[in-house]
Amino acid sequence: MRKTAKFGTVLVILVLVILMGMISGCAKKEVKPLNFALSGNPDTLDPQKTSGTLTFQTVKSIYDTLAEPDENGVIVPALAESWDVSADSLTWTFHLKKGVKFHNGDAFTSADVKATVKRMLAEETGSPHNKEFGIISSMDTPDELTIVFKLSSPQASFLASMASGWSAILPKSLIDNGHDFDSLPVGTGPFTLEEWVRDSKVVLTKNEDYWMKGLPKLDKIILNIIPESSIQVQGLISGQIDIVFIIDSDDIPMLKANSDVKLEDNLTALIMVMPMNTGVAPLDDLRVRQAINYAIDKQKILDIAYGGGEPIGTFMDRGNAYYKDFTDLYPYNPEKAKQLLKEAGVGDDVELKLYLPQNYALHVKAGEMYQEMLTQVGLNVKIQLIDWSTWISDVYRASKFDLTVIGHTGKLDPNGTLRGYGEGKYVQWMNADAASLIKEAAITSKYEDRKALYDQALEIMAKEVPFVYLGSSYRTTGFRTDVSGFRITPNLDTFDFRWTEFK
Amino acid sequence: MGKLTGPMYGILRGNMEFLLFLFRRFLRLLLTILIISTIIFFVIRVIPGDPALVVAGIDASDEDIQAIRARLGTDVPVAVQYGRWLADIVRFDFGESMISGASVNKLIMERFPLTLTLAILGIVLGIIVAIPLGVLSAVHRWSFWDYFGMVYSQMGMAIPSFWLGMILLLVFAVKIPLFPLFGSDSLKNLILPAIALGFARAAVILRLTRAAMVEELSKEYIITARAKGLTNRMIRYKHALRNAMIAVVTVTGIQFGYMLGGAIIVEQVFSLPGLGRLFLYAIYQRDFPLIQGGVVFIAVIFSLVNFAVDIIYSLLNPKIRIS
Amino acid sequence: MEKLIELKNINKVFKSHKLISVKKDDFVAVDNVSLDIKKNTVFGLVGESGCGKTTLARSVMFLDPPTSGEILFDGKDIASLSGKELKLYRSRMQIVFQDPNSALNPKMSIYRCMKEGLVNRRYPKDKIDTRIKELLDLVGISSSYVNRYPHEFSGGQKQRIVIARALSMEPEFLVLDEPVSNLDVSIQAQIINLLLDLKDEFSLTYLFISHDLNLVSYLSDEVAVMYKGQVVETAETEKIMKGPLHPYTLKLFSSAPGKNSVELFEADESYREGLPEGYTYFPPEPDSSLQLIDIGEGHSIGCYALNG
Amino acid sequence: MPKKRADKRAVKRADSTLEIRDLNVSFIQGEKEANALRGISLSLKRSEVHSLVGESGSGKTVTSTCVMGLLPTPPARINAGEIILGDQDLLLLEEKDRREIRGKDIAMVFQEPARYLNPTLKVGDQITEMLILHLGMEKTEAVERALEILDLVGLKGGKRILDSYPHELSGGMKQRIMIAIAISCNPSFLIADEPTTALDVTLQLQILNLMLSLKNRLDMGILFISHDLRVVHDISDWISVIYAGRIVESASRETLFADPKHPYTKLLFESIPDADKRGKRLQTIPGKVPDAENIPGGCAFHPRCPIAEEICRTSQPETKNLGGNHTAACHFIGKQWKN
Repeated sequence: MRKTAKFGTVLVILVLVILMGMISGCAKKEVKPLNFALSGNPDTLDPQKTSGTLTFQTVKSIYDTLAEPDENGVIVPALAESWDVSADSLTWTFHLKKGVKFHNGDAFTSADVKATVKRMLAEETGSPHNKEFGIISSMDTPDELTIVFKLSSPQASFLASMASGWSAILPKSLIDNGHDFDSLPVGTGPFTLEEWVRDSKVVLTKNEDYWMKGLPKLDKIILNIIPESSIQVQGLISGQIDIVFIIDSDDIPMLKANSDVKLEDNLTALIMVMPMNTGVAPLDDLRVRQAINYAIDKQKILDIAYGGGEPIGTFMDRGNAYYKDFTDLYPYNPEKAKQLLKEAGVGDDVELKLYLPQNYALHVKAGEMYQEMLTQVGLNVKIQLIDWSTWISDVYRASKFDLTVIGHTGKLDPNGTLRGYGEGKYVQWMNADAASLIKEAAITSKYEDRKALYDQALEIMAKEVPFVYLGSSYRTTGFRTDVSGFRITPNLDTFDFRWTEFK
Repeated sequence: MGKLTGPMYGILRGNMEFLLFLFRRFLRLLLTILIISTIIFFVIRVIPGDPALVVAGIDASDEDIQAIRARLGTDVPVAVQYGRWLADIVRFDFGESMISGASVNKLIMERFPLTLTLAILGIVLGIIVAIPLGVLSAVHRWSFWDYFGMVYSQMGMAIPSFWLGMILLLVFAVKIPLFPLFGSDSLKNLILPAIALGFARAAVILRLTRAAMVEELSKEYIITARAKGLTNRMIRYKHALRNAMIAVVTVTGIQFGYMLGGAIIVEQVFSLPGLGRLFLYAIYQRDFPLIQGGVVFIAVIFSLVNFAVDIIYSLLNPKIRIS
Repeated sequence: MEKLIELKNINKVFKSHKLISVKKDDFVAVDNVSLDIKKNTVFGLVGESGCGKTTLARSVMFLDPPTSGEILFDGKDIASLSGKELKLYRSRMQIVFQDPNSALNPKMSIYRCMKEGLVNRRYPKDKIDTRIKELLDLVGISSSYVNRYPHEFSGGQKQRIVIARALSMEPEFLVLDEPVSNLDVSIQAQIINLLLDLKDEFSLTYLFISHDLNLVSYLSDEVAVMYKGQVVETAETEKIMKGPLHPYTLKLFSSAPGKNSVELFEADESYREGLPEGYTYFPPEPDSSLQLIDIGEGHSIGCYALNG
Repeated sequence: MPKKRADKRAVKRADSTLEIRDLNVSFIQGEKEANALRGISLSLKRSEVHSLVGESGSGKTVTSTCVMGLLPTPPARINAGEIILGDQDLLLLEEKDRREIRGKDIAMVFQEPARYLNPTLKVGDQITEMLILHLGMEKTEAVERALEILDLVGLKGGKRILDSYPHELSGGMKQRIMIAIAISCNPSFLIADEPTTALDVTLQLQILNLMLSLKNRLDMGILFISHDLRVVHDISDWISVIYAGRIVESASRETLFADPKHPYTKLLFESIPDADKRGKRLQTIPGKVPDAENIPGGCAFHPRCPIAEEICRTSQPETKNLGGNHTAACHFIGKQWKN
């Protein structure tokens, strides 16, 4: 027995020695980088080849666009100093900034813009956005710093398109070489890519020659890809992470108590809704949809499931310049709901299937609350969890659902948000008036005129309620207290690190 | 042939025979891959979800989607897709990821070293803990070590590696910051995941080692060994353990295979860029070529592990010759 | 006497199953065996383990049909029978193995185990209980034990139960494959006496397989000696006991215990005892084929013709 | 073999008998106590084969394992008795000293060599490990010696055999290896527990002849354990018949076969089938060997005995010497009965 014990002890010591050996001898100090927690791996770093938010969040620091939305969502000059639109809205002339350099040393000129847009339009690039640029009928470069786009039809959202992440400008020389932009992005942005370890981290270093003087302030950013949100939060607490983008509402009280961490709430550009399939009975009955709207305590779901937010009352994100308030239309009123259901003759004998995208825990949580509230007024709602790609293909594309819960991202241009509604887009809601208003607004360039058209369209949508309009949620970002100047680009959900610094 | 006897006899007797054996194994491997990949090919196309929709994002128009389908090659009948794919894989070309456009081979080979290292570390940790503990449990039944082993194996089976991983991180990366919370730069990043991964496997190996040792110790040749006046140490370690290892090796090999599966969860918790997460997201995104390539790759790895187990098995067990 | 079983040129080859193989190592377990078993007699089959005795028995029972050759049961070729007829024929033949433990399901009481066979052959339901009692009585197991399980019985008792179960099918022919080798001497005698009694009472015919020469010579009317899948000598028991001829038979007989250290008989090439002119016991060519030559009065020996 | 070591062994060679005296062993299982051995006495001289014959469950194997010191205690309990080798009572020795004797002075051969040999060790290692352990030989020296021993047990092929694994050898060869292992340290006594039961008759004869010749060459005493009276007839000098944990009759082979005195012995002889008894019914012994838990009172054989009377039920017969050390334990020695 004594021998056995000795054997065991030797074993334990051996394991410890091995572990200690591994721990020591790998600690090096250098410039303090900013550690950011990114929830997933960008599929690619080529902004033209994807629609994935993670890509745009990453390449925002590497590339620039001709124009960009400022903190308030107003589109302001970036690589273009200014632009002119012809009276018929068909000719757009951009005047480019002088002295801008790509990371590879190339000077930025109108040729780069042209090559970039060409690449976007080329079939073999396989850009999911190339149809958006299909209205460009010609491009002219009268000089190095001027580019003229001619459109085949008026398009109010053209500027917004040019300000979107996928319109990042790539250097012509590399485009011509067939450079691998997937993994080695080269742009004019504030940071250059140092390293991308897929599924692990993206390391960015300061672009000393950036065209905005004195920016960026940070020397280095590490976007750490950490899929588990609890690990992100633990990283923030332990100081291994400086910024955590979205924080699960469950973690908020714990973080509030921590003096090393500060939290910031911003309204997101999200339109949180419960879409109703107006193409199937009994949801084709307006009274039923109204009843469902009355049955939902919207603020409660926003607060509990989404960690707070503001109600919207129509299909437009709260912070948008085109937003109009209709929140008084369907206040929480379960009695009214019951009454309307009675009128419509809908009881609990009708089973409504509520499809929830299972990888979005917040929507699932919200879905459970919706179910609970609808049950209160006598509806029979069954929850079914589905995965994301099934959600897209079955619910969104094929309209095979009764109810679902989702958050639509508000777009830089309202046309992106509203296009297709009234014409049967996935909730199968048909309304000729709304459809024609939306179409007209799409080709109206003047803000006041557009706003008037959208106000009417949004009002119809608010009254006809193909959705339960819940609200725009808050996003809580967590920072170490020594971090400041971090910005999130509205409507694009991308990160702007240019002003970020350690105090 | 003279002096050649024993386990490697079959290999050394004639290269021809060994080559033939390898060839047979290879054919079997190909057949396995064909069957598995065919099944997976059709299964992933039957389950709902369309990679073109994932690529396009929810705002794309129907035209966009058609264009993307054409580019991805999912616009033609499944049978045609299958034929194309078969034609590709005979050249060991698994195509390109539908989502990121990168070559499937490259994506897999990028991630494999990490997962392999993790699995090896896990199994090594498992073996270091399980085999000595299993032997001690068997030799000193109902002793402290035996109860310790029993408690351990119960825990190992019951504790999910996800939970264990979280706890390890909270304790050894947050409370006592010995290890990093995330990242994949050094071997240090792999220690906690390897423990999380090896813990449950060790429990299985431990139980088996104990059972195998108990069984071997009750066999008749142990009586012979005792009748020869051998010491207990010789009886246990020279005679019984050697035989017990035969079963242990087999199971350890299978456990090693499971490690690759267990890696998915552990890689998620520890933010490691391994195969598990690659395949997990491939499935989320319906990235057909990547899923197919991944399944074939795992099948190959499993076969190689099995092959290695067979070789070790035949080295340990002279009754099984390679033939 | 009438023949019950006729075996004609029975061969049983076990094929090696390999996808790709360099060599074919098929194993010939039974090599061209012909035997006649007469009604109500005991036919003894002796030989060392691995000589093909059991394989031959399984072939005769059609448990593992022979690779080639004919088996006539009561003059009928078994191979020609349809599935239904074969089932019927098979119930007329029963087999008792060496190890009763593997023959009895440990989870079934003796009653259920006996009943199974009777139900299978549609024995009148109301008479099953009585029949089981009768059968157990017959083999000397108290019928008060019917609800016990196999492990509650000794080896000898289990073997009796196996025999009772075989008898429940009312067979005419029993293959006894070393039925007493695992039993103690005193029990062995009881079972042998029982088997002889049953044979007389029900006019049974036995194929008795054993490596115990003393037992076979006590029990059998005729004996065949098998060696490496072939029958090398066959005759009436008395004849073969008094004058064994084949060198292998002699070797076997000389090594039987109880003779006080007899040296093992080893024949050399010159040994030709009992052979007709032009024959030899040793294959003149590696692939010469063995012939069974009748040297009179049903005594046959296996030998090779010298010239082709 | 080096001379020095031979000398050392010669000193030890004083022990000429292995004597078991009144050995009483029982197995405890919970409340139950099974009397496996109820006073076994026998003595084994060097260069003599002493056979212990009995049916299964009679206590043969318990006796041999007890002599080897391999009986697990518990569940076994040695209640009384001595096992004397030279001037030592083996039962009083420490386990460490016991181990010294095992294999070196008393060796054992088992029934099924296929199971009693380690399947994953080369037979060479299985032979030499003992030489290295007990005789302190170097590996090369031990291999030399192992080759000599192989020759002794009639295995041609030398090194090739040593490099084989058990499964590569035939049954007969395996049993020769078992014997080679047993005799490797020149033991004074060899216990052979049914060494030929698993073998075919021709091999059985070879192994028996081998054991006899080794006995003579190595001056060993063999305790031969068997249930087969015919095998015992061929090999023994002396035979003891064991029934229900007691020796009921013990005599030289000639005497026992010519003039068995105990009814059990007689019945055993008569129950053996052979050609001479053709056409006659075999003599049977009714009932079965009692299990050690339920041994009948008085003479344990009385329920099956054709001549039993009242006294057999109540009193256990003493072992009587019938002259020439022929002993038997029966109240009615030599009494005849009609079948």
